[in-house]
Amino acid sequence: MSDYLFDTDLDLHALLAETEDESCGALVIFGGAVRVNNEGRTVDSIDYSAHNALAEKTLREVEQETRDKFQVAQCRLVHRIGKLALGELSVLVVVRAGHRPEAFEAARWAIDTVKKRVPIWKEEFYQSGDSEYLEGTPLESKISDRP
Amino acid sequence: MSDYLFDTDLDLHALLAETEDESCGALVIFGGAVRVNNEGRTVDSIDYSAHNALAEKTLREVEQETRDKFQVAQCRLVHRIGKLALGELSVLVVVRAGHRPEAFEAARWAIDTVKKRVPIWKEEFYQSGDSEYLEGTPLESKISDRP
Amino acid sequence: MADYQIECYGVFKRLTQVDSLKITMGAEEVQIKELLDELQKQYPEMTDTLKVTACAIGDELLSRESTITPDKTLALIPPVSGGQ
Amino acid sequence: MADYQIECYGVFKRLTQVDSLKITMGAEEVQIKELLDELQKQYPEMTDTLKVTACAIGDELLSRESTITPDKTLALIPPVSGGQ
Repeated sequence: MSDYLFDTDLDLHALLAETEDESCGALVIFGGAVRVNNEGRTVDSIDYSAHNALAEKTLREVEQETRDKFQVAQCRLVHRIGKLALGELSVLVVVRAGHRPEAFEAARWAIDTVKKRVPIWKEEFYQSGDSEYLEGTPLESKISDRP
Repeated sequence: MSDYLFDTDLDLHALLAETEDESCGALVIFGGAVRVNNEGRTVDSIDYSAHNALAEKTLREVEQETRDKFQVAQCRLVHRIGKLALGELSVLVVVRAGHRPEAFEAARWAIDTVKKRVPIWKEEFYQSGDSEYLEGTPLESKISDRP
Repeated sequence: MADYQIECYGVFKRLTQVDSLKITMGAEEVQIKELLDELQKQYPEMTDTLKVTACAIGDELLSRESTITPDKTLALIPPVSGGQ
Repeated sequence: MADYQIECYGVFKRLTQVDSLKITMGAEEVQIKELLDELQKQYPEMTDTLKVTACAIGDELLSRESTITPDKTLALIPPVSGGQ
């Protein structure tokens, strides 16, 4: 679909190849996966949907902010869209840096920020047959002037 | 060579397959790679050697301690032995947990502990043609009674 | 009279049962907040979520004080829940 | 008189130019520290590193107060530098 959103399996190998960097001694990867239990309910699958244009732009921005803020050489973020089965990866963060402290900090900040700022939604489908959109984080900017 | 030490490329895919776990929403991977610059010198390769029996035993112990200490479902540690070229991975930490805070903390603790406790040594080879064993961390246990 | 296009995302799809809506307003340019007030009247079930909703045109997030014309489409961005 | 086998790891290989050493002691059982003292006499270049070295037999780390017999091999474990 793009360099950021995918409706097929996220390709960790491709991201590792893309971010190869001989200046980097540390690689940190975060992956989010569909978990069988959430808040006491048994999950069957999750359907991820996005505002594609704004999500891609925001993922690109968060990549750049991560590199700048933590002075890490490489940061890539990709997100899966569509219906995911248990165990499938919904998001991947790949950070490469000179040393491990900043690599860990950068990856942690990147995934926390993705969850707060990227317009993606998840509808969780339960074994019981029903589904629910999960509560999320309001986008902070521009809503202070709410009615 | 074993489940812990390898004289060929570390196989991230195999580790991911081994640790698949539907109870886990968070995957954190740390990889250490051979970096071109170290303390002002241009590195060409690194030769890793180990006390195999004690290294394997210690890696197994650190895996278990990581799972226990952070209550994470999965932890695997593998280390490469032999001469590695720039960019090659020397170590991989794979942690899977319910949520991301403990996954990040566990992975960070695991790699820090590997570096402090596993009997592995690196001899760095420089572009200038010479080499050096890097300064390391004394194993803490049993040496308080030094002469 | 002018028709304004509104795109629904996330829980708004479930609340409205549609991907997009049309709202008719009395002017050829309105503030986003006026459009949201009208939307809320016609779809009271959206009220709670609208309070925590951001608005976008294309890939730009916009203040509710901004104005919109009928040739643009307003995207309603409810609280996000991507990632893990 | 008895011969004790010692394995060198890491920087000890460079300091001694060998993978293993033989040290002859006057008893059939000695404390590891006695063996290390003798080693230090014969290889003064190992002195600094021996101060921060751990000792193992098989996969067990041992105190320097422990004893060793000639049928075992003592591994010298200098400061470790694995990982990244």
